[in-house]
Amino acid sequence: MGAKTKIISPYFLKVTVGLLVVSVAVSIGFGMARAQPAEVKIGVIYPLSGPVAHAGQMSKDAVSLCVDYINNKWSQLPIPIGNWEGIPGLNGAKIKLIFADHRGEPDRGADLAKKLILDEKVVGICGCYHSSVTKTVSTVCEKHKIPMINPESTSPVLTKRGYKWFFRATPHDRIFVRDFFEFLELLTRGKVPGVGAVPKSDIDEIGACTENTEWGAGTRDVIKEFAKKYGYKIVSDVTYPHESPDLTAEVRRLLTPKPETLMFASYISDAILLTKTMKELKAKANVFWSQDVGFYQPKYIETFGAATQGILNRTVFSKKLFAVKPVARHINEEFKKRAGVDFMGTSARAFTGMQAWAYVLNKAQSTDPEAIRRAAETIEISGKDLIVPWKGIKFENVGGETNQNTWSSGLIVQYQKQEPEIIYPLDAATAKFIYPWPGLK
Amino acid sequence: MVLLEVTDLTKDFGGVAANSHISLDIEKGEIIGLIGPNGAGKTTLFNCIVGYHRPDQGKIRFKDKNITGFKPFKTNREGIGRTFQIMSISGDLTVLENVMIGSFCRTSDRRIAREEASEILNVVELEKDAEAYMTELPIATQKRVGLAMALATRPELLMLDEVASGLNPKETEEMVALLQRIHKAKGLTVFVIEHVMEVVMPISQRIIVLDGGQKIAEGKPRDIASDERVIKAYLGEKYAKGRKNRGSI
Amino acid sequence: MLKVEKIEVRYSGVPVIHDVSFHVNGGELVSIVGANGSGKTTLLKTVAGTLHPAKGSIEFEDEDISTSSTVNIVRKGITYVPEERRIFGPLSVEENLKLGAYIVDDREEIEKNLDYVYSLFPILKARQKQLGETLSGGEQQMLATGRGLMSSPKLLMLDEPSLGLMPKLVDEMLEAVATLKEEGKTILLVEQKVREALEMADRGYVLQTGRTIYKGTGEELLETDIVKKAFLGL
Amino acid sequence: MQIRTLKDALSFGDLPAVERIGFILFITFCFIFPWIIKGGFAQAVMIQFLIFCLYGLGWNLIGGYGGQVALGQAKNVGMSAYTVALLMVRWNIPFWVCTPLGVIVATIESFVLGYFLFRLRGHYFAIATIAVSLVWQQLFINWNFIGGARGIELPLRETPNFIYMQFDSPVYYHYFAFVLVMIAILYMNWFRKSRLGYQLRAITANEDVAESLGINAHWVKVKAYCITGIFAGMGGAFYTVYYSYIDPFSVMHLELSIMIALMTMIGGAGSMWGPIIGAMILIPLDRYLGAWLGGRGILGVDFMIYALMVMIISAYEPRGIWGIIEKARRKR
Amino acid sequence: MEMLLSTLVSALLMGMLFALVALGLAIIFGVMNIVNFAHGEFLMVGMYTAFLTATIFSIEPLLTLPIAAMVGFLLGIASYYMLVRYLLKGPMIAQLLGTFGLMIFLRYLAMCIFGPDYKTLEHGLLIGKSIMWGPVVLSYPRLGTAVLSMLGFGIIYWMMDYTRLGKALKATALDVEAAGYMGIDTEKMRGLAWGLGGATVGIAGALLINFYYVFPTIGILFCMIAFATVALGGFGSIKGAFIAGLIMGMIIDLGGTYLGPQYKFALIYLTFFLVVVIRPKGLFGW
Repeated sequence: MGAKTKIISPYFLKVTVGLLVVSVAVSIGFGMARAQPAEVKIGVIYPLSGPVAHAGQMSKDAVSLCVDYINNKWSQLPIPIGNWEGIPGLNGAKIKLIFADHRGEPDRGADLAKKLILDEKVVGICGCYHSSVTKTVSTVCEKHKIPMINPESTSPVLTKRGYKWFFRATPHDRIFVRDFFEFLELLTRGKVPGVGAVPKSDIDEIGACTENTEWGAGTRDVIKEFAKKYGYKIVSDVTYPHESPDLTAEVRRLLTPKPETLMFASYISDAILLTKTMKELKAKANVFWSQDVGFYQPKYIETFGAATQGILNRTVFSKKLFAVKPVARHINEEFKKRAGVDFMGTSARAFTGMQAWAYVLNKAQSTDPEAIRRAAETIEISGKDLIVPWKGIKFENVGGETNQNTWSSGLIVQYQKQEPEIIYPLDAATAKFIYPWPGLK
Repeated sequence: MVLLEVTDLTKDFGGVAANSHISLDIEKGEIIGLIGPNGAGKTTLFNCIVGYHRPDQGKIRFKDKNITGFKPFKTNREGIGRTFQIMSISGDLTVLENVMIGSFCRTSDRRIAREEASEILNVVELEKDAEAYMTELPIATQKRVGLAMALATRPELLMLDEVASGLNPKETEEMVALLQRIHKAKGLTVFVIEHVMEVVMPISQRIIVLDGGQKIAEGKPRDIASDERVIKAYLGEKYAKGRKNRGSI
Repeated sequence: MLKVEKIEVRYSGVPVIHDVSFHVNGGELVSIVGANGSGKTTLLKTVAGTLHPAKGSIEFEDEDISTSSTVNIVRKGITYVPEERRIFGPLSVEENLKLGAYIVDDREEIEKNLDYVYSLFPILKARQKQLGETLSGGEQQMLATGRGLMSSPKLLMLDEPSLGLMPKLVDEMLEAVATLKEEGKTILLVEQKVREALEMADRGYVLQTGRTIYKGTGEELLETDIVKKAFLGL
Repeated sequence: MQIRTLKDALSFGDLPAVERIGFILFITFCFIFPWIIKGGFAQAVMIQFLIFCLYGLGWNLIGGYGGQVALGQAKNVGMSAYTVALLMVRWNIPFWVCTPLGVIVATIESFVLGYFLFRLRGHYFAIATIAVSLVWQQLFINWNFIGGARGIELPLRETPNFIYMQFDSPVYYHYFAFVLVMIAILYMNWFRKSRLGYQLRAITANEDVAESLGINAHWVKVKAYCITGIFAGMGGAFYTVYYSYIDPFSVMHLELSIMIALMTMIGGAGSMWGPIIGAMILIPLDRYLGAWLGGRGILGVDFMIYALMVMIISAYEPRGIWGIIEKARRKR
Repeated sequence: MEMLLSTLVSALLMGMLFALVALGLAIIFGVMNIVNFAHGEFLMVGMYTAFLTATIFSIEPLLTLPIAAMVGFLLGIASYYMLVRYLLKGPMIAQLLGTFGLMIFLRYLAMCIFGPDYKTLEHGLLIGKSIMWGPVVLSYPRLGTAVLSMLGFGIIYWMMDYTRLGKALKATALDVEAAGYMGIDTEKMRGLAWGLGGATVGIAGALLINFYYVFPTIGILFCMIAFATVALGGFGSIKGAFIAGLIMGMIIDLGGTYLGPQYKFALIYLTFFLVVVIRPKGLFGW
C-alpha cells in the first residue's frame, strides 16, 4: 500500500462520520419524543404489513373505532363509552393510540415494544395477533413493568407463564376446543335443537388437520388432549406446512380412514386450498368444525358460496348476535362504514380489548403502571357493555393460568345459507343445527 | 539419482489422447526442457505430474515415492512447485503478500513467512516492487512473481510452464539469466515447458520433445535441433522432406 | 479486401498488439506466423470482432468494421475458425455444420455448402450423425473448418488448423487448406508449421511480441533466417 | 506464540490512518452509546446492529474472503440458538455453559456440512447450502422435542440474573454484544494477516494456482466455514437470551441467511469493514423505516428501496460500498 | 391400492405443473449458467396477470394464457436487458444476489399494487370441477394444466431440436464465443432465453390460478421446488426438467401421503440436496 495511501481519505472520513452523525441524530430524535399532557398513550402492535397485514389492518380499524367512541361523545351508543369524552376516571384524558407494525417477526415486535414503552412512554400495550410476537412483546412489558392487554392471541401457553403484567381478554384454544367437545357431548345426548340424539359411534372418529405453525400445533395438542378425555378416537392426524403448493396428499391422508368428525386449524390460504381439494376429492363426514381464522373470513364464504353450508366454526363473534345484542349491530354499522367489512372474530376481539383498556384506565384513575395493573386484576366488566357474547371481562388466576379472562367464552357457528348461525352455546342459538354435514356442493 | 520418474503415462480427453505412453526420467539437479508444438500435450503432462489430472494409465514416482493421482497441494508438499502461464493471483494483495502465500506452505508464522518472501523477492530482483499490486505490474514482472511464489514453497523440482511467453527478447534474456542463477544458487531441479527456443536451448541439459501427445525425441539440445522428427514436428513434413532431399543432393 | 491499418489492441488496459498493419487481397492466402504469445490469435479475434482495436482501423471491402460486432462481421462475410476448434460437443456433426450456416437463409445454398464440405472432408460425411465430442482431434478440426465454410464466407480465417494433430493429420489438414486456396477462397491463415504455411501462402507476415517484424511473399520469408532462428534457436 | 497472535490481533498499524480513525470512532461510539442515547428503540436497533455485525463479520470470512456463496448462515445461528435455549429451558443450565456448547454444536454442524458441501463449487455450492438450510428448517418445525413450530421461550426470571444472562436494562446486553463484536473484529484483524487469511484469498483468486502452492483448498474452506459457524453461533446464543424466544421462522429462516449475505455485500464483501458498513446502513434503514411507516402508506416500499439498492450494487459495483471507497482512494 | 392409484395420478398431474414451472428456469440456466432466484416471482406475475385479466374483463381464465405468456416474456426480456446483462460481468456472488434483489423487488412491488391478500378465481371452465374415474379423482384444472404442460414441453422441445432458433439457443448455451463466430447474436439469444423462461412460467402461472390462490410472497414456494426440479433433472436440460418434475410430484404426493405431509418439503429439499451433492449434473445435465 505504501506511504501514499496513508493520507487521510476524505471519502472514508465523510462516510464514517456522516453515518455516525446520522445515526446519533436519528436516535436522539426518537429518544426525545415526549408525552403530551391530558393524553393517555397506548401502544398498539399489529402486523400492519407483511403476509397477514389484512388481519392487522382490520384490528387497527377496530381499535381506532373504539378509541373514537371513548374520546368523543356518541350519545346514541347504548353503552357507557358512548357517553365518555375521554377517560372519566382520568379527568377526561383522551386515549392516543400509537401503532407499530411487527410484520409477524417476534424480534421486531420486541424492539417496537421498547420503542413504545421507553420512547413514546405509553402506559400500556395492546396486541399483537401472532402468539409468537405476543410472547416476546409481553416479555418486554413484564421486564419494564408495563401492563399489556392482549385481545386475540389464543395460544394457551401465554397465560401459563406466571406473568403479572400480561392480561388476556380472549378465550384461548383450549377453551374453544373444549367447547366443541362439550357440544359433541350435547349432540349425543340429543340436547341440540334440530337433531335427535346422535349415537356417539357416528361422530367419535376424529380426523384432525392442522397447519404447522405455533397456533396449529397448539390446537392439535389440545385436540388430542380432549379427545382422550371425552373418549373420542383420532383416526387421522395430519399436519401440513403453511402455504403448501398442493394439499392433495394431506386431504387424502385425512379422508382415507373415513373420519366422522373433521377438525381444522388453517389460515385462509390453506383453508381455501383444503376446501378446493376436498371438493375435488368429494369429501364426506358427519361434522365439520374449524378453529376460526381461515374458515371464518369473508373471503372464504365469497369463494365457496353455497358449498359452505353446514360448516362449523368456533369464533367469538357473529352477525347473528345482533338479535340479542343491539349494541353490536350499532357498532358494526359504524365499523362497516369505516373499514368496509363486517366485524369478524379478530376485529371484534380487538375492539373489545381496547374497550377493556378504557375500563381499566377508568378504574385505575391513574396512569401509574402499578395502579393500572391492580385495576386490571380486580376489574369486572359486565357482558352487557361488550359486543362479544361473553359474561364479561374478569382477569383471574385459575388452574395454573394467570390473568386470563375467565368470563370469556366462545361461540360455535354454522354456515347456513352463507350466514354464520349461532349453534352453541345453546341459549344463544339462532338456528337449528344441520346434521349431518351435507358435504361440499 | 532419479528425482522424477514417469512411466507409460496416458491421458485421454473425451476420445482425444492428450498424452499417450510417455515415459521420462529426471535426474536431481538437471534442467530439462519439454518442447513441442502447441497442443502437443505438454501442459497435460505437467498437469498429470502435478496432480490436476489423474492419468488414465501409468505411474509417476517422485523421490522413489509413488505420487500418481496425488492432488496438487500434496505433490507440492512432496516438493514439486510449478508456475502457470498466467498467474492470476489476488489483485487485492501486494507482490510481497502474494509470495507470502507460497511461504505459508511451510510455516504458519507470519513473520517467518514475510522474511522468506522478501528473501525470495531479492532472488528474483523484485524487492522494489514488493508493495505494488499485481494488476499494476507489467507481464514480465508478473511472471517473476509467479516464479517467486513457486520458489517460496521451497520445491525440489520446479516446473515452469511457458515462463517466457509474451516477453520481448530483452526480457527473455533476463529471464534465462535469472533461471540459470536460481538453478545454480539453489541446486534446484528444473523442468521447463517452453516455446521460445532461445530459453530452452541454452539452459537445458536435456530436451524432451512431444508431438501429438507422444514423446518423439529426447536428448541433448544440439542433437534435438538437428533431429528430423523434431524439425518435422515444428516446420512440417514437407520441410523435413525438403531438407532430406537437399541433403542427398 | 481486408485492410488492417496500424491497430493497437489491449487486454484490460495492457497493449498486446502494437501498430500492426496488413492486408489481404481477394483470392489470396495470407499467412501470419510467429511464436506462441506473439499475438496472432489476438489479431484474428480483433478482425473477427470479439476484440476491438484501441487505435487504428480495420476495413473490409472498403467498409470500416473496427467497431462492428461479431455478428455483423460474420454477416459481412468473414468467418473465423478458432484455435481451440470450439465445436459444439453435444451436437451431431451435421448440426454443427448447419449452425455454421446460421446466417444463410437459403435452404438450397445450405445443402450445396453441406455437399461441398462433405466432398472436402469425406470423413465428416461418414460421421454425420455422430456427436461432435466423440470425434478425434483431426476430425474435430475438419469439422470446425467445414463449419467455417458453411456460410460461404468471402474471407476465411483459420487459426492454427494443425494444432495438436498427429503429423499425418497435419498434412491432410494443410492439404485441405491448399485445396481451398486453389478453389479461389480468400484465406487468412495463422500457423505454427511455418514452412508449410509460408510455402502455401501468397504473402506472409511474421509477428513477434505483438509487432510485425517481417513481411513479404511466402518464398521471401522462407529464405530469411528469422524462420529458423525463431523456431529452432539455430 | 500466543502473545504474538494477540499482538497481531490488536495491531491495526498496517491500516491507513483514516481507517484507524474510523475504527476508533466506531469503538468509541459503540462504547458510549448507552450513555449518550437514551432512546429505547435506538438502543434496541443498536443491539440488532451489533448482532448483524457479528453475523456479517463471520459470513465475510467464507463469503467475502473465501468467495464462496454460502447461503446457510441462518442454520448455524439456529443450531446454536436452539442448543442454548434447550439446555437453559430443559435442564436449567447457566447461559455461560450453554453458549460454548451452542457454539460447538454450530461449529460441528458447519464442519460436517462444509466437508461434504465444499466438494461443490460455484452455483452448486450456493444452491446446496440453501437446500440444507431448508431441510433443517423443516425438520426443526416438525421436531416436537424442541418445540416444533411453537418455538422455545426462556422463562422470565424474577430478578436480573447474570448466570442466565437476564437483565432489565438493555445496557448489559449492549455491552455483551459489543464485546462479541469486538472479539469478531479482532479476530478478523488477525485473520486477514494470518496464514488462513492469505490462503483463503489465494483460493478466491484462483483455486488451481492456490493448490499448486501447497494449499489444500478443500480443507481451508472447511476451516473457514467452521469459523463462520462459530461467529454465527455466538450471535445465535446472544439472540436467544436477548429476545428469550426463538422459533424456526426467526432463527432458521432462509431470509436471514440472505439478509446476512446481502448486507455484507452492500457494505463490501472481502474487506474488514464491509459487514459493519453494511449493517450500519441496512439495519437502521430497515428498523427505522419500518417503524416510521408503521404499516401506513404504500406497503413494502421499504423493501423495494432495499431491493433496488441491492440490484444496483450487484450490477455496478459488486464490491459494495467499501469497493467504491477503495476505488476512489486508489485513483488518487 | 386405491389410495396408491389415486396418489400416483395426482402426483403425475402435479408433477407436470412443477415441470412447467421448472422449464423456464432450466432454459435460463441452460443458456447462460445463471441461477434466477426471481423465477418464482415471474410465476407470481403470471398469476396476477391472469387473475387481473380474468376479473377485469370477466373472461374465461384459460383465455388469459397468451396474455400471461406475453407479460412473462416481456418481464424476462426486461430483466435481462436491465439487470442480468450487467450482473454477468461481475463475480458469481453478484449474480446470485442481484437476482435476489430482483426477487424482493418484484415481490414487494406486487405487495404495493395488490396488497398482501390471497386472491383466487372462482369461476371458469375448469375451476372446481372434477370427475371420478373409478377410485381416481381427476380434477379438471389439474388435468388441463397437465395437458398444456405436456404441450408446452412438446413445443419447446421441438423448437430446441428442430428450429433454427433452437439451434442458435443451444449453440449459445454450449459456447457463447463459438456461437458468435457462427453469426449468432448471442446477446439477443440470451435475452430471448430470459423471455422464453418468463413466458413459460407465465403460462404456468395462468394455469395455476385455476386451482391455486395468488399472493405476493408465493414465489419462494414454487421457486424452491423449481430449483429442486431443475437440479434433479440436470441444469439446463429440458427433458430432465420434465422427468424431474414428475419425480418431484411423486415425492410430494407419495411422501406426503405415506410418510406424513409435514415432511414433504423436507423430503423435497433433501432430494434436492442429495442430488446436488451426489450428482451435481443431475439426471440429464450436460
